[in-house]
Amino acid sequence: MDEHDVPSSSAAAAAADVDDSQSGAAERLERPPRRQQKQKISNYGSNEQLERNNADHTDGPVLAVPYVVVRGTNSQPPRLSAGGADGGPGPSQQELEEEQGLKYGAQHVIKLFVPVSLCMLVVVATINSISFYNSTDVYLLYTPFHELSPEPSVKLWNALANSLILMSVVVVMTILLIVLYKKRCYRVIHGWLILSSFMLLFIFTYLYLEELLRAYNIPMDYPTAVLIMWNFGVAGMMSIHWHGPLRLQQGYLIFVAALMALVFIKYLPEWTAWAVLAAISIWDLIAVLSPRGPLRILVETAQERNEQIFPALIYSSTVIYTYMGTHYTPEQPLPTATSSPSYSNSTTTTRTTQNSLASPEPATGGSTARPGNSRAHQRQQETQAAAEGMPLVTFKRNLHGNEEAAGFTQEWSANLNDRVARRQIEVQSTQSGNGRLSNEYRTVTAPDQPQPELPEERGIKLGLGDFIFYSVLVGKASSYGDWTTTIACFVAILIGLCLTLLLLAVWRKALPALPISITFGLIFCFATSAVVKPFMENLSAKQVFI
Amino acid sequence: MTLPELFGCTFIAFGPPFALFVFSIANDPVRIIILIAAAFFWLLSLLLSSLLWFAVVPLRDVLAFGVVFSVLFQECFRYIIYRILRSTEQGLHAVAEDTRITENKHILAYVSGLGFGIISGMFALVNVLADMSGPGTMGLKGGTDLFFMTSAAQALSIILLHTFWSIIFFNAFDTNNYLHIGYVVVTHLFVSLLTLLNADALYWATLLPNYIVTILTGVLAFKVAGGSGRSFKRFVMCR
Amino acid sequence: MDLSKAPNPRKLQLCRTYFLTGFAFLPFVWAINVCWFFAEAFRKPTYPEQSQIKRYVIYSAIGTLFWTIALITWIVIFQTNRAAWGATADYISFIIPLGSA
Amino acid sequence: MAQEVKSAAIWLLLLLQSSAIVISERTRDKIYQPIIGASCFRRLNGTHQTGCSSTYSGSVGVLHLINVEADLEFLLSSPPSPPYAPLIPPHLFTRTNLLRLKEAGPRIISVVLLINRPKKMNQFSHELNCPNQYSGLKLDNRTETVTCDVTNVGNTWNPWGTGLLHEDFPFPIYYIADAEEIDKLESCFEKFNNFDYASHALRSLCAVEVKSFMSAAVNSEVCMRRTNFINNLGGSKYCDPLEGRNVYATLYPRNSPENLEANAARRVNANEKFIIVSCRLDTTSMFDGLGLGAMDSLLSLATLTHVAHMLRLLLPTQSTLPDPKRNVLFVAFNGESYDYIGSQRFVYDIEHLAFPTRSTHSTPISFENIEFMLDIGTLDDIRNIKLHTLTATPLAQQLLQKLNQYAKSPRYGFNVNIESNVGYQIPPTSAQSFLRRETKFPALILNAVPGNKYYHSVYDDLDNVAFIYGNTSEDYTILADINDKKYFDADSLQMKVRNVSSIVAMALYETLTGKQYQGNEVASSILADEFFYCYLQSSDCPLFKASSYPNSPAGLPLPPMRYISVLGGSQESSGWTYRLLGFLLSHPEPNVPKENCSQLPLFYFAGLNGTGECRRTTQNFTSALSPAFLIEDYDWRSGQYSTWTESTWSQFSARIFLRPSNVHEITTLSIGIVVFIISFCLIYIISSRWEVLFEDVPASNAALPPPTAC
Repeated sequence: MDEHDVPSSSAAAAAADVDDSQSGAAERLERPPRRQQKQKISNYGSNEQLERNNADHTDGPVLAVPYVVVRGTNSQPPRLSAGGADGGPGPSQQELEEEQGLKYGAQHVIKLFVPVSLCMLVVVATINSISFYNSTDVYLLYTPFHELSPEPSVKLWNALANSLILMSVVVVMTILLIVLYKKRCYRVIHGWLILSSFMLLFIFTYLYLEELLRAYNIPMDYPTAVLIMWNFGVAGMMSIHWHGPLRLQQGYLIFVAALMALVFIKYLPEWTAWAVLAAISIWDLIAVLSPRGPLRILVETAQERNEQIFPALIYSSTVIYTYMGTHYTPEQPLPTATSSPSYSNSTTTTRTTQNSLASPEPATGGSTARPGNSRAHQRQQETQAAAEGMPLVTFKRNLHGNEEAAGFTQEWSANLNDRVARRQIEVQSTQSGNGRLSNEYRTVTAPDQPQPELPEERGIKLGLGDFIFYSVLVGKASSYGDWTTTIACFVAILIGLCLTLLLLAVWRKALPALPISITFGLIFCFATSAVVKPFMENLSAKQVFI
Repeated sequence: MTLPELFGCTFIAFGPPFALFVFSIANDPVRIIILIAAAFFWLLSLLLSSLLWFAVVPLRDVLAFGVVFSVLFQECFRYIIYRILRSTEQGLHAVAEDTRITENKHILAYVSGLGFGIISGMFALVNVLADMSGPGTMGLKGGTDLFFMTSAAQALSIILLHTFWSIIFFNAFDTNNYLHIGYVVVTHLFVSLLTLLNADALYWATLLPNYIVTILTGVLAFKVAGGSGRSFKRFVMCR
Repeated sequence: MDLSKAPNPRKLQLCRTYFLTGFAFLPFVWAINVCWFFAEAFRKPTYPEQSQIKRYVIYSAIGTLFWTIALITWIVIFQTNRAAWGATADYISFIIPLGSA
Repeated sequence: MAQEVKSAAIWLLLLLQSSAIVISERTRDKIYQPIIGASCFRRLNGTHQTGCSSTYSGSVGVLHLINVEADLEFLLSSPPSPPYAPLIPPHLFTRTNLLRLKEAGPRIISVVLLINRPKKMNQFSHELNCPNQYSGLKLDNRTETVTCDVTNVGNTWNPWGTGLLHEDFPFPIYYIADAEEIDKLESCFEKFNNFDYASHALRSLCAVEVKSFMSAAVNSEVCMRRTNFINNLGGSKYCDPLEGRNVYATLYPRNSPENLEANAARRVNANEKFIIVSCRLDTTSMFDGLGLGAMDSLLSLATLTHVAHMLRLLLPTQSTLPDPKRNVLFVAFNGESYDYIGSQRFVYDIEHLAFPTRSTHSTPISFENIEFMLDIGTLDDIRNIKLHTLTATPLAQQLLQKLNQYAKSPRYGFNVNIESNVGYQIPPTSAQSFLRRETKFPALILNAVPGNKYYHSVYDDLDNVAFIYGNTSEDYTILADINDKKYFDADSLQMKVRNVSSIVAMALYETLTGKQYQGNEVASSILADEFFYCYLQSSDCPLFKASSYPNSPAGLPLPPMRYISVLGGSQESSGWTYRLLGFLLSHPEPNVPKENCSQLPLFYFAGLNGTGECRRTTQNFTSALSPAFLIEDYDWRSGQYSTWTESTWSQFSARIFLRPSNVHEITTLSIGIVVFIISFCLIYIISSRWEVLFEDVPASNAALPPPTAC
C-alpha cells in the first residue's frame, strides 16, 4: 500500500524544497475547487472542445487566470506581501516575470520547433530524393577554391579560404545594411529584400521544380510550368511583402529558407560548408553580443525608432501586426474597470480562438491582482512583459551570400493604451474571486462581438538565417546517407534552440540563435558519423538492442 | 518495391510510441521539450558508450562488452536526467500549462522514458528501415526474411521498456526503493544481452523473453504509477 | 496578417485587391482569397461590407474552379498526345522524359 | 570533472592511435550482392531504336536458369511469380528464343542474363545476314543493298547472323563473363528458386536487379533534336552520334614542294597518283566494352599493317620509281560496322576537297588522284580468298595475275589461290562507299569466303582465330627470311597473316616498281605475333611500347576497345593504330634532337629498345563522323549516310538479392497496420481516462469522483 501515500509525501517534499509546508497545505486546500469546476466543464459536455482549446492554444487565460492566482498566493507568500507593500517592481516582479518568461518560452519553443523541423524535413527529403542537390559540380562565385585535390591539408585551407571570403562578404553586407538602416534608406533595403526573395521565389523555385520533375522523369510542358511558377511566385511575394494569411506566409518563409539551404548544400564544397557553418555561428555571436556589433546596433536603432523590421527576414510565430492602435480608439471606448464579465470574457475567449500566441497579459494580470496597480506600474510592467517577446536577432542570406538583419516588432509601446485598458479588464475579472468568475469564463459560449480584437502579438521571431543554417547542417549530415547522424543533428539542434530560448527568457536580451545549436549540431554530426555510426551499425546488423 | 515491408515495420515499431506521443505529449509544450531533452541525454550516453567501444580496439568485435557498458551508461544518464528534472521541478511547476505534470511525478518519468525509448528505437532501426526501401529483403547471405519484422518488434519492446523503466526508476529514487532500481538495471542488462542471440536468428529465444519482461515491467510500472487491480477493473468495467 | 483584427473596410479592400490580382492569370491568388475570406463571408455575423466580400469570394471560387478544370484538361491532353505531336511537343516541353517517346 | 577530462583525453589518444578503421556493415550489404558484367545498350538510327534498356528505376526479375529449351516453356506458360530473369547460355541465345521472350513482354520477362557457358555453342553472331544491309551499294534507289541477297541466307556475307543486334528489346540483356559471378547466380538460383516451383509465389526468391536505363528513344532524329534543343536551364543529353577517327598513312611522305600548299587555296595536285590500300579498323558487339573482332576485322588490319611495313622496307625512294608521282595511301576506316561511317566520311571529304585536312598543309586529294583501291575485307579463311570487282577490268586482271603469281609460286610456297569474282556480290567493306558514289570507281576487294561463325560477337576472340602468343623477343621491325619457320607452324595465325600480306605486298611492289619481286624476304611473322598480342590480349605490349613516346605510361593490360563509340569515348584502337602505322612506316631521323622532334611529320618514338628515336612519319587522323551530322537539316530517313547514334546512360549495374513474396509483404504491412490502429485506440482510451486508471497516486486527483465520461 506504499504506493498510496508515497507520492503525496513526495509531492509534499518536492513542494517543501521551495515552499514551507503550510504552503503545501494551502496548495491542497486550494486546488480541489479548480478540479471541481473542471469537472463541471465536462458536465457541460464541451469537455473535449475545451480540452483541445487549452491544448492547442496553450495560452489560456481561461485557465491561466485562476492558476496564477493560486500560485501567486501560495507559492510565494512573501512576494505577495512585498507586491502589496509597494506597487513598484520589486524582486517579486522580477521572478514572476522570469517564470512567465519561461512559461511563454516553453510555448514559443514549440512554436519554433514545428517550422524549424518542417524546414529541415523539406531539405532532408529533397537531399534524399533528388540527387541533383547531393552532388557539387558547379560552385558559387564566393568559393574560388574547389577542394578538388585529395590532400586533406589542401582541402582544409581551401575550405578556410572559402569561408573567409564568404564571411567577409557577409560582414560587408551587414555593415552596408546597417548604414542603410541608419540613413533610413528603407526603399533601398526593401528593394534589396524584394529582389532577393524574388530570385528565390522564381529562379530557385524554377530550378527546384525542374530537378524534381527530372528526378522522377515526369514530362511537363512549358505553359503549365510557367503558370505554376507565376502563381507560386506572385502569391509568395504578396504574402511575404504584403498581406497574406499567416499560415501561408509562414509556409512561404519556410520554403524559401529550405531553398536557400539547398542552394548552399548544392553549391558549397564539402568542407567549406562545414567551415562556413562554424564561421557563421561565430560571426553571429560577435554581431549580436559585442557592444558595437552591427546587429546589436540595428536592434537598438529599431528599438529607439519603435519600428518593426521587414517581414521578409523573420519567421514570426504570430501575426506581424502592422497598424496597431490605428483602428482601436475610434471603435470602442476604453473599457473601464467596471466592464462586465461577459465583455472581459470576450477578450479572453477570442484570444483563445485567434491563433495569436501566449501573451503574458493574463499572467501579469493575475500577478497584479492586488490593490493599487497604478498606470506607471503597469507601464513599467509592460516593458518587462514586452521583453520576453523579444525575438532572436538573426540574419537572412540570399543567394549572393549577403545578409540582412532581422529585428523584432516593437508594437508594444505603440499600442500601450489598449494594453492598459485590457489590463484593467483582467484585473477586474481576477479581483472578483477566482472560482466563480472562472466558471463564468467557461460557461460563456463563443463570443460574437463585432468589434475586433485588440492587437497583442508578441510571438517569438526567428530569423530565416537560422532556419537556413540549421537546415544546411541537417541536410549536409543526411547527404552521407546515414540516418542516425541526421537524427542526432536534429535533436542536437533542437536542444540548442531550447537552451537559446531559455537564456533568452532569463537574460531578456536579443541573443544569437546559431552558436549553441550549430555547435551542438556539428559536434554530434561528426561524433555520430565517426564513432556512433559504426557501433550502431554493428549492433543493428546483429540485431542487438541497447 | 518492398515499401509494404518498410511501412509495415515502421508501423510495428513506431506506431504505439507515435500514438503515445500524439495523445499524451503533443498537447503540452513542456512535455515535448522534456521528451527531446531525454532523447538528447540518451544520445550523450550512446556517444560515451560508443566512444568506449571505439577506443577499446581489441574488444570491438566482442559486442557484449559494448552492450554492457552502454546499458550502464544509459542508466547513469537516466539517473542524471532524474536529478535534473527533480531539481527543476519548481521551475517546471511554474512553466507547466496543466500542473498535472508536476503533481503526478510519474508523468515526468513517463515522458522522459518515452524520450529515451523513441530515440533508442530510432537509432536501432532507422538505418535498417532505410535499407528496407530497396527491392530486396534479408536472407541472401544468411539471415531469414523475418529479420525486419523481428527487428521492428524488438525495437517496439525496447521503446516500451524504456518508458516503463523510467517510471519505475524515477519512483524508486523518490522512494529509495533499491529493489526497483536493481530490477531496472538487471532487466535492461538481461534484455540487451539476450538480443545478442539474434545474431544466430534465435528469434523466439529472444522475442518471447523480451516481451515477457516487457509485460512484467509494464505491470510493475502500472502498479508504481498508482494503478491497481481495482482501478484496472473499474477501468475495464466502465464499459 | 490577422484578419480578426482588421476593420471591415480593410477586409473588403484586401478581398477586392486579391480578387482583382487574380485576373493576372493567378488562380492561386483566387484560391487563397477563397480560403482566407470564406469565414469572413459566410461564418461571421453580417456587417455592411460582408455582402461585397461574399460576392468576391464566390467569384474567386468560380475563377479557381475554372482554372483548375482548364489546367487539368490541358495537362491530360498534353500528356496523352505528347508522343504524337513530335517536334512541337518537344519545343513546348519543360521536361522531356528520358527513355520514352 | 578533471578526471572526466583526463579520461576523455586518454580516449582521444586511443582513438588517434587506433588507426584500425572500423568496417561497419550496413544491412544493405547483407541484402545485396553486386554482379559484374557487361550490359547491352541502345543505339539508334534514322528510323529505329535497337538494343535494350532497363526501366527507369532498374528492372527486377526472379532468376531462372535455362538449361534446355523446355525450361523456357516454364517461363512463357503462366509462370508462378513473374517477372522472371532467365539465365541463358549462348547456345540457347537464339533469335527464336529471344523473340519469344520479347513477345512475352516485360511483365513476364524483365531481365535476360547471358552467361558465359560456351560448351554447346557452335555459332554466335548477332549481326544481320547482310551486314550494313541498308547502306552500301544500291541500285535504282532500293533501300537495300544489291551486294547481298537476304532471301538466300546461305549466300549472304554472314550466314550465321541472327540480326539480334538490330532488334529492340524491352528488357535489359546482361552478359556475365566471369565464372565466379556465374557461380554466384547459379548457386543462388539452386538454393532459393530451383525447387517446388508451385510455391514460388509464396516464398522469397533469388532475384536480380539490372540498372541500364537509356535516355534516348525512338530514333536518331528525335534524340538529336532533343539533345540540341536546350529547353531549360540545364539542357540534358539524350544521345551522341557514333564518332571516331580514321587512321591513314602514306608510303612516301608527301613533302614534295607541289604537295605542300603554301596558301590556303585548296588546289589539287593533278599529277599525283595514289594506290589506296584500305581495311576496316573497328568492330562491334552487343555488349558494352566487349568484342575483339579478331577474325572479322583484326586480320585485315594486321594484313594492312604488314603490307605497309613490308613495302616501306622493300621499296626504294619515291624518286627512283618509274612513276615518281606514285604513292600508296594506307587507310584504316573506323565505324565501318555501322553503315560505313568512316569510308562515307572519307568519300565526303574527298568530294569536298577536305582530305587531307588543312592542318596538314598538304594539297587535297581528289578522285582523279586515285589510281585504284585495294580493299582488304575479312580474311576468315585464307585458303580461298577472292578478288571482288564490280566489273571485269584489265586493272583487276593484272592485279589478280600478279597476286596469284606470288600466291602460287613454289618459291615462296604460300600455296594460296586467289580467285576472281566479278559482279554485284560484293562483301560489306569500305569499297562499297566508293562504289556507291561512282560504280566505275576502280575498287578491288580482297575477301575470303565467309567462315566466321562469331561475326560481331563477344566470342570473336583469340580462340576464334586460334592465336597463341609466341612471345619471341626477336626484332620484329625487320623482314623475315622466307625459310625461317622456326617459331610458328605453318597454319598458325602468324604464318597466315605473313603469307597473305607478303603476297599483297609483293604484288604492290611489282605494280609500283614494274619489276618482279625477287627477294627472299617476306613479312615478319614475329611482327604478326606481337601485333595480335597487343590487339587481342594486352595493350601493355612490346609493339605498342615501341611505337609510343619513350617511357610513357604503359597501356592497360587489356586489349584496346575497337568499338567506334562516341566523341570523348576511348579512341584506343585508332590511337594505337595511328602510332603503329607511324612507327612502321617512318624513316629514322638520327640527327634531329629530341626537343625539335615534337611537330608532325616528325614524331618521337620509344623505338624497339625503348631508347627514343626521332622519325619522319606520314600517318594522320581524319574524322570518322557520319556526314549526316554535318549536313544542315539532313533527311534522316533518306538512308544516304549513316545515322547511327548511341544513347547516353547514367550507370550499368546488376545485383542479386532475395525478393520477398507478396504474401510476406502483405503480412508485414497488415500486421503493422493492425498494431498501429490497436495501439491508437488503446492509448486514446487510456489517455482520455487516465484518472481512473491511476486514481490512487496524486493527492490532488485522489478526491475526484470518477469522470463523467464513463
